[in-house]
Amino acid sequence: MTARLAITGLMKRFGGVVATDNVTLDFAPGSLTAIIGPNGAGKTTFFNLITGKLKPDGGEIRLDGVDISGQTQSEIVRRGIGRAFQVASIFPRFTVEDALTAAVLTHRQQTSSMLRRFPLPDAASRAREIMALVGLERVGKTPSRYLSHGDQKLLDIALALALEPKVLLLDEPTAGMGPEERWQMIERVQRLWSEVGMTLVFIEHDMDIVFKIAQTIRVLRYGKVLAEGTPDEIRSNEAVIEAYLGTSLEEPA
Amino acid sequence: MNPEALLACLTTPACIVTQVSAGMIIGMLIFLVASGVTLIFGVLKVVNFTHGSFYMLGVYFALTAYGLTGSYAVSLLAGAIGVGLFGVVFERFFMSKVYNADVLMQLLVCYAFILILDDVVKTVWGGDFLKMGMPEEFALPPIKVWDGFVPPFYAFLTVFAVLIAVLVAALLGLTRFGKIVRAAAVNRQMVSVLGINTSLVYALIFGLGSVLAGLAGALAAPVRSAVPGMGFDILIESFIVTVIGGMGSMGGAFIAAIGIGLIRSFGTIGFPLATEGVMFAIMAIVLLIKPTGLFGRRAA
Amino acid sequence: MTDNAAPGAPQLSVRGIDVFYGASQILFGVDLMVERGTTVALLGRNGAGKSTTFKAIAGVVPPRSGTVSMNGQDITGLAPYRIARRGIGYVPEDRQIFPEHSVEDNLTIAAKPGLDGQVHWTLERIWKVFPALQSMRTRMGGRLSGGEQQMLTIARALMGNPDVVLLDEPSEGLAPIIVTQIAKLIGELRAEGVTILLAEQNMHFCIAVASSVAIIDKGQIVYRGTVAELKQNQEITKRYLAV
Amino acid sequence: MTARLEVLAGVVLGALVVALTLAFGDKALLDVLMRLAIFGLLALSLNILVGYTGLVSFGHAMFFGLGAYSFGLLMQSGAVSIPSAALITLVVACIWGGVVGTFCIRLDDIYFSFLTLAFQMLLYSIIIGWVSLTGGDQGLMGGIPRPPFLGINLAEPRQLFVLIVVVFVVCVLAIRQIVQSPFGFALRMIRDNAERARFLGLPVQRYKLIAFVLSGFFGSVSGILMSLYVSGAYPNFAFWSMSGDAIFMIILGGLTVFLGPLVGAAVFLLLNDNITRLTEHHGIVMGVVLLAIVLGMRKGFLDVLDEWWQARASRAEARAGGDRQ
Repeated sequence: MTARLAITGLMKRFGGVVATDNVTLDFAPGSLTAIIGPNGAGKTTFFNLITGKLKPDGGEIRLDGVDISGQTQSEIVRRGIGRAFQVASIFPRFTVEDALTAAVLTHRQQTSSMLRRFPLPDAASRAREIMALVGLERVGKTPSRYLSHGDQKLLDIALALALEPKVLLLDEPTAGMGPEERWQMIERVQRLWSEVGMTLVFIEHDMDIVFKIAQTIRVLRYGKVLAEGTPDEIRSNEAVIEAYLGTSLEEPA
Repeated sequence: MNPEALLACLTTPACIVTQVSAGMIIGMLIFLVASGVTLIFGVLKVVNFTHGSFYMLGVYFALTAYGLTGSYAVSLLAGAIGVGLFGVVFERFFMSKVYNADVLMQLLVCYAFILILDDVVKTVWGGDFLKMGMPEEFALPPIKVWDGFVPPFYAFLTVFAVLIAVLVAALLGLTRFGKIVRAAAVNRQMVSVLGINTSLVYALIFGLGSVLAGLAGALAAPVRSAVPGMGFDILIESFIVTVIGGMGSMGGAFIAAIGIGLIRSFGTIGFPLATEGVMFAIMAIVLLIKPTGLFGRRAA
Repeated sequence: MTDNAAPGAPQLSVRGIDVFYGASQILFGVDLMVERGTTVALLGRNGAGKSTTFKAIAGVVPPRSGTVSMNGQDITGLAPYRIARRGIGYVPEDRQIFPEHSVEDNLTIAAKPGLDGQVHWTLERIWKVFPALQSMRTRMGGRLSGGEQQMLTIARALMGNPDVVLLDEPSEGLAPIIVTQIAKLIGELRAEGVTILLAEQNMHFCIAVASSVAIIDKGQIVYRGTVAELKQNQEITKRYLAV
Repeated sequence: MTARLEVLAGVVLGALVVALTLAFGDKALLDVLMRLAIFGLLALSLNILVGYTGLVSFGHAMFFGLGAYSFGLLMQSGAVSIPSAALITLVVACIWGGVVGTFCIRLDDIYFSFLTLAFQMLLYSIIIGWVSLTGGDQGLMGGIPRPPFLGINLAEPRQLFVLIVVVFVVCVLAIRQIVQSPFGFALRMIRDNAERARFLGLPVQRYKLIAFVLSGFFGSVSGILMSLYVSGAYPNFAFWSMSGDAIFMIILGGLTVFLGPLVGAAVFLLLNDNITRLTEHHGIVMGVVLLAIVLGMRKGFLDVLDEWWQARASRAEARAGGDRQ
């Protein structure tokens, strides 16, 4: 089986610091993968490289066999890599429905019309489908800035879905949520993944969530791939445990 | 257009001296105002659109002080300190309320003050042109340079402005206060966490920027007529200078101001109708090639 | 400040603080006590709320409810500079060196007397404790290595002669040998009588330098104890710190 | 459907105003309504940038002045009819908008404001400086000829009034259509979060430029109407204070509601006329009013109403939505 997203030898340096160090990872079509690692492991940088926000210094990023490294963000988006952000990036004064309709129109390149009326019916119905998919119908007419934090993050994901991505990258989907909200969020994400059948990659700190839903886990540390495997394999991996607990030091004299 | 006249001037030492000295005072006045704009912008990240009005206040304060005391030194102080205090009050009670609001609100607060200050000046000093005349201290024979003559006041103004520039540069570059200011410009929060009252730093910087505008006004008083609304032209010119030099860059403002001053001065001979156009053209070219200005850093 | 009087009432106490970023709640009723002269470690994985706790104490992100007090005085919600003047020195996780200031300028900007009006930390004393910094006193902050920057940030906090230093993840992203150095340094500071609240992911680092620990997970304190107790408790470390 | 209703409502309302005014109104009312239409259109056109795209232009009067001068000069040349002069003027305004806009949209926030202001002052200085063409600070002298065309004689005040109202209604409907179109919503996306819009694949810079040109286009229409109304063109049309007034109108009425700027223009003209009559301290009073709005309400009248309405609506929805599980 060929990989949907195949990353080979990816490199990124900031000044003297190597933030992404020869990362090689494959993501199979329809897989659900968690990326974990201690702070400064280079997880968000890794996403920024895939989505074209940062230009890699070396290596390849292949989506369905086509190398997309070095392309602009909008080209990469159009090719089918969507992304939701760590801090929800939304349109504060749009209602949920309008925001999604506008996103669908943008994706379909139908925003240039000045003669027709917003919302165009088929875009609006697509927007409602997406709302139903992520469970935002109940707040469809609410301006985004009045949404709860969790719903804002859902909307951010929904905006990414409007682009009909083959691969969806979620950067800490549960960041800043209370315990219950987290599980609601993660259930939605999981349902979304199973219903749409896309390739989902998420960064997450909450280990309970990671081990509960991820099929495979990739551990980054200092910009390198430290380990990859099933939850069980990762749980018993000494190197990973050490990465989290830190190396022993000599007792200071 | 009169390229022959310009060529003729450029080949006559006397004309060069006259035009350069005239250009230098234009440039130095613009620089003093622009340096205030750029200093405030560099640290506080707001553009003080009222800075031209501050310059105007400086002119009027100086006029009044001169009328009362007959001393030009006192009127310089009155312009600088009066406007400086006004600037601090303006920053504390008005501008600081809209630091976190969007640009529109900042713009409107400034616009309101432009309206108010022009009207206040008209009420207090009247709407007619007022002149200070050349202070007695400078009623001296012109200085002969090369083949031309430079009015002593022009020489004083230029030297004085350069001195101020050096002093401000030293204050910002060498003193602990200056180091704190530069640190606050980069990372206000960290400076605050170190126990420094950054609101006070902001007020002081706004005050210093205002002092520079007031000083420019007081320096201009002997060579410019005072009239309500006079601040606007210099606001635009100082903006052009800040854009060309790079927002936040004092050195850039200094060089660009001299350039603009010389263009205006020589332009009145060679292309009197197009001097403004040339200024804007230069600004447009600079923006096209380097949007952050000649010496500007990348905007955050 | 250097008197080794018996630890009595907590010098820094945090009671039940809730902290929000916009609409999202990060901390849920966090309590912490730091007694004079001790080193307390706040352990937790990333995203657990360690940095937010520190920011709340330092006044950068004021808590929505709960109190922070220092030497018995309520400092909740004060401006950061006022909190600093009450004796709190903050070493942020991302260090926040002034990149275009020299090492020495980074330090002199921060100089202020302590609560007792005395200057315990002079440049000379800093140079003695951090000889590496002295040798690069004119170098720009932005051109230091990660470990050097970490040293500089700690030194910068000391220049304000604080009663309590908040050290946010001093070992993060540093090579093991540097981490050992930093641990040694913290030991020295402790010997000098500096009270330290330390945030860490690195359990071994904490064990090496701290006397007591609190573990934070998902914005709540889930464990409290001495270092010795923590060493015994494999289950807790596995659950809240490892994978 | 709703679009047609709006057109119908606009036409009916316009016709009603015209009929009633012509039937009962005196010249003073005619004047007030014509000024309201002209300044209302100026403010509405600026709001395409300020309210919908989030670009605070402080140089919008450049289009007002450009429209008035270009149209006035063409008419004074005697070579063209009113419609062709208007057409040529609008082409000129679009070219100017395209060129100036290309520079301005490269910059964000306050830089954008300042640069638009600077370009406006360039135009102003050309008007003041090029005395032989523009009459300098005296303005276009000798009036603007208004030869009849298509049976319309604009020298007749009532016919001029009808024309101004008709053009105003057409422009308002056009602007309304633009801001309600997919394009208009793309502009709102840029206003709300340009970075995210770009990430969704929107060519943000191109859209900003188009918005800039459109705003300039309608701004110069109001300039043309102004020169017809006063039969002249004056440098203050292109002066910064005119831009300031237009922004003032927007903020008075509110920038998030479509007709806010029009309401603002009405309030502004009312304030302006009465203050001028009552006191010499026009600037002080206007400045204080502005400060009170900015520092007190922090938004316009209609914005306050709109926010209240939206908040109410979403509370109602939250109640109706009941349990969020």
